[in-house]
Amino acid sequence: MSAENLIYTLLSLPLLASALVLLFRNQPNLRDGQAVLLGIISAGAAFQLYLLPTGASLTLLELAPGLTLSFTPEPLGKLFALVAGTLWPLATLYTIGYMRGAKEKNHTRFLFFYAVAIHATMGIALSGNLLTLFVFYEMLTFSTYPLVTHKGDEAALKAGRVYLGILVASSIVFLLFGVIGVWAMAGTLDFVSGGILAGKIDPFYVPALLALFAFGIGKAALMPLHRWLPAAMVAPTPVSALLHAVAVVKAGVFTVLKVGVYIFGIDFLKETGGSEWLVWVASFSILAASIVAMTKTNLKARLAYSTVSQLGYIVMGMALATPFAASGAALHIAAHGAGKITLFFCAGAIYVAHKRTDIQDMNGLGRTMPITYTAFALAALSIIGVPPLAGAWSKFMLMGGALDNGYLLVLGVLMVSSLLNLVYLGEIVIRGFFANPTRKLKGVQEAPLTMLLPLSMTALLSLALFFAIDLFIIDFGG
Amino acid sequence: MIVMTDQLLGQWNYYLVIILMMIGFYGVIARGNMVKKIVGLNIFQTSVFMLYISMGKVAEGSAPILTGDPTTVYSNPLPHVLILTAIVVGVSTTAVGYALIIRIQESFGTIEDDDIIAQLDDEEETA
Amino acid sequence: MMQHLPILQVLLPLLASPFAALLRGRDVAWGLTFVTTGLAFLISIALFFQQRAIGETMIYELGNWAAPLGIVYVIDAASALVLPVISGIGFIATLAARQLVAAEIDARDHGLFYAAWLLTIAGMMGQVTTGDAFNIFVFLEISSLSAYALVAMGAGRDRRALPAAFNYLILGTVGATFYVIGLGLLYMLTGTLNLADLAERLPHVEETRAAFTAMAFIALGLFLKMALFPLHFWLVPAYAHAPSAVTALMASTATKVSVYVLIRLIFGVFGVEFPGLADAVGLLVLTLGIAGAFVGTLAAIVETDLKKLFAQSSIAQLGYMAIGIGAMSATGLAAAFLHLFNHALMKGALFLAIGMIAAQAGRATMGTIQGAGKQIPITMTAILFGGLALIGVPLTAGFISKLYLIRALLEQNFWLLAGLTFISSALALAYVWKIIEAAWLQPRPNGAPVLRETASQYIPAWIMVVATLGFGIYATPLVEAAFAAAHVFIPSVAGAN
Amino acid sequence: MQDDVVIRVVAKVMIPAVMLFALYVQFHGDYGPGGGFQAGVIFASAFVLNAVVFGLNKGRHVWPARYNLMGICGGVLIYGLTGVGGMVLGENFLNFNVLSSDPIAGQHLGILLVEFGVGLTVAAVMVMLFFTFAGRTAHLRLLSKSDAHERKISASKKRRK
Repeated sequence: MSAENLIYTLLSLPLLASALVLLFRNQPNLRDGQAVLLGIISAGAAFQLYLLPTGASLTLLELAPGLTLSFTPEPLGKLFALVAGTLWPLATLYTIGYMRGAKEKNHTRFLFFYAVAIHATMGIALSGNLLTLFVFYEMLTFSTYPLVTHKGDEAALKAGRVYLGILVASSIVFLLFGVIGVWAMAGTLDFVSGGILAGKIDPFYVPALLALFAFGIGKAALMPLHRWLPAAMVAPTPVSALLHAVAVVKAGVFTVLKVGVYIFGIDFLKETGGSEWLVWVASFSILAASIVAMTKTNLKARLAYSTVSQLGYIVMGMALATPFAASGAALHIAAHGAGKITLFFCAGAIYVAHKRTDIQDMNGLGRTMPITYTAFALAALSIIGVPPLAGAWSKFMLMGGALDNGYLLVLGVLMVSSLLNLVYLGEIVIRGFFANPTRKLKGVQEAPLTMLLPLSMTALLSLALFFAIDLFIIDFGG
Repeated sequence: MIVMTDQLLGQWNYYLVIILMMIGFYGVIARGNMVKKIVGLNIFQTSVFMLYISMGKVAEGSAPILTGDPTTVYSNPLPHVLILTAIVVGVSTTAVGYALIIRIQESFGTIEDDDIIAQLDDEEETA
Repeated sequence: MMQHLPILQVLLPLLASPFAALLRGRDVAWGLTFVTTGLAFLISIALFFQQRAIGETMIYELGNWAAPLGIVYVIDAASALVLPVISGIGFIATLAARQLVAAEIDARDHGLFYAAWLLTIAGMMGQVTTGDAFNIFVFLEISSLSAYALVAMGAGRDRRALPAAFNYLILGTVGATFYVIGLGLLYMLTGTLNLADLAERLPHVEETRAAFTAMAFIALGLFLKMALFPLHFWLVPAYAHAPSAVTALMASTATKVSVYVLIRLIFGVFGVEFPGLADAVGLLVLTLGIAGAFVGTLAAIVETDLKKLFAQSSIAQLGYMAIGIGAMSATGLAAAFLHLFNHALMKGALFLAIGMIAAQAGRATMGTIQGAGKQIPITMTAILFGGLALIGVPLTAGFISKLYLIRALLEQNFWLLAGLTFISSALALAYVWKIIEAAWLQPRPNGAPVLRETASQYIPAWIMVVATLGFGIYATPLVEAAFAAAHVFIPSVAGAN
Repeated sequence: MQDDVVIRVVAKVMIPAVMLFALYVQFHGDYGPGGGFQAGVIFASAFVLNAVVFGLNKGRHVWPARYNLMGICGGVLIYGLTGVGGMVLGENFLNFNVLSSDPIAGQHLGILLVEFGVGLTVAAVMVMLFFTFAGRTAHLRLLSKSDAHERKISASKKRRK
């Protein structure tokens, strides 16, 4: 297929899936089966697109003079599309297992918005200009809201309000401001290799404009705008997986990266030093979130703060303003995606099997649920950055980038953070395998196959990624 | 001095207009009684009518009816025509205003602003 | 016949009005109104395309009397853009009125109701079309007087409509009188009332204090009429207690026409170069606009009556239009025109949908719609989309207008103001989300009346929703038309699109 | 007032004269001062006088309520349709030149018709205003502020009970 057709396919498959979900709302197996099937097709399409050379472009329509909805897959976008496309069928399969296992209600509504969220993510990944990106960014926010509040009780509503409030407010107040600011100054919103702002803007304003984006993209969960992420933990676990690994936060950091690379331009950022402050904000975010994570005993809350911390890496990769670090950041999107989705899949599997969310109740669980816990351990190691797992590469490249630009202190930050990761993620693994159960684990067994299959596959993905790394390194040097 | 007196006295019509305008405007704003508000509104509008009418008057000019004599100086009829329209509008407004007042009296039993507000507040509380 | 379209636009509803008053049967009166507004809508669309095709101003001379002496009707890019808004909303609101009026107004008054309805529409059309400043006043009063009567007709169900209408009358008349005072001063200075002629002659006297005073009076009067903060207190009760159909019609059109007249007078007659205009009016309008945006939004957040809530939101949205005007640039004016157009669409959708609920339940409050998402999903979805458009979510019309509004501010380097505008529009999320949560996420309380919806009830609102989305997804022609309208008043500068 | 002979007799003489004068003002309007507005008001005043002197019921008898709306709407329509006449005959709205073969005569005819429409409407509006407000007196008690205050107190007392 040509690149244009692949773009159409990737954008329309999720929509088709959501339409079919509504159509087959009374035949659960058909409804769920088609979603997985379409997901697999889209993964294939995303892979094919990833291998095609860059350069295709597709303009869907013109919103207003000079403002188009257009899609231009470039390496970074293709990588993100691949991540989202691959994880979607796995997540859907897992969702089906979880929803049935945990006896949640309203499957149809859930699957519908799940697919719409994937559509929005694909739109973000392939967007050819800031406006398109913004449109799909907002669509992603609104389509995930019903997922976050899925339970519909007071706690879920409250979390939903925080979720929507922070994400929409930040995007309307700061991000849109930044977008229109860029439009007013550069006269265009297209993503161009090397950036569009060089020479169009007084270097004095670069840090301020970058701040509009860094904080406007609330989905990147840069502290102090991270509150929505732990709040959204009330949602069912597949949503957390979607939020953390596939769609929402990844879309956030992807946007940050894309703006840094294709709007500001790495060289322009380096010249003006406009992103220097962001390095330190990201460092703070990385360390502070890690420390908060250690204080949490709720498994999902701990994972949530771990995500906040890991997102800091990616933002930092952009802020370091070297091609090498940016490549590392891009790689980290994929590596962290594979790792974190595994962790959440495992958390959900534990919940379905054991109905517990607190880490202290999980002593000795590893011996009854060996597959889940092995996958968990693999993913945790990947996130910590231990070879031969994917996380090792991205962390290595970030450190290299920091050295390139002389940020020695950042090196220390990254090391301390790895250590903290080891502490708070390692604790779970150790409790699972070595601690004695505090209560009887009678009747607890592995989660159903529909859940085990995806989580072992994503765990293996982390492993595979380490060896196939050549394929996923994007060269921003040009 | 003479110039100033001339300016002051020569523009007496404007002073009259302004005084009337302020009296009327005060009535509209300060009075709680709706009939008095309408009266104020009428005075206010009348001041504008006078502004227009006095502007159309040309010194030594006669009524603008063609006499056939080319040397005759006429007053400008246009402001008068305009103000005729404005008067009609004013009368209509007054009529609508009074109609509303009657309906308000029928349903609230008062035409005082404060009393109506008090009644509505009571209603809100009981509701 | 084509050359008569400018006058037919106004004349048709004007002459249909006495017929409607004479027709006793309510369906006949409605039918006549429906046909008339439908024709008016077609005419305005024809005029729009005709004007776009010609590209220049079309002038219709009443009684073949040429401009300075006679009264002319002028169709330029600006009026051609605003006319379809009024007639379109008038048409859709009439479509909805059949049910709303039957539910809310005594059957004996239907003839008179539709007569006043048509007169309001005719008056608004007249204000937009006419090229004579005094004629604007006459049409202003025609539309206002019938609007007072329409608002008062809400008294059948809600007696608070009466004081609301009375206050509306008092303040409306004061505003109109201020306008006439300003006009009188202008006439004294220039000896003409024709807008084009005024614009030509004013530069000769622009240094005088009288000209400045005239501008102040005219602007003040129109601020009152367009409910610019802090002169907006008449608007909320008038909209909230009027019959639902009237609210839908007026919320989308009445204040917009005054915005248009303000633009026409301030930019078309005085011109941006008029000494003191940018400082006095521009700065004032900007400040009041942003203040109104905040006050209206905050008031809407705490409001529980839906009609009042959206009336408060109208104050905020008018603030945005004022900001566009206050930017004193072509982009700003275009943004004001865009928002005028788009806001009419979304408020029309919202008030039509809410009106249908109010007509059934007696009142539309947060309690009424609690859990209504399951009972009347189609109507509530219309409210959802209307609300999203108010926030300015992409792919809705509200996004487009906000885009250009901010761009206009940034072009003038009003960074702080742009930031404030963003904050106030983000606050809109709070009141919209309050409604969405109540409707979709909370259960319907026990014993609450069952709400129903039929196609004829939600179709009018949905026509507006579709338009809101349509102009959000494909806004290019609208944006071009808005810029053409803006360039009527501020000539195009190279490089601006 | 109905019992006052002087007033009754004077009114009986006056009313036809007032009406005649109104007609004069009406139809002389395009030559000298006068026209529809003034004539309409004068004409209406005859009916008002009639109602004032002989009572509302008798007044209603002479000018039934249904005439109001017909007069108002009819007048507007005469005005508007005269204007449309010019349009139908190929010129712009309100062009009276074409109403007759001679432009001057056409203008006379046009202005006569228009003024007649205005007069009719104004007369009907005036009479209607009078009857509308006068007819309400039975229900209307114009209250002083203290009076309203007393009512409020008694109302709140009732509520407390």
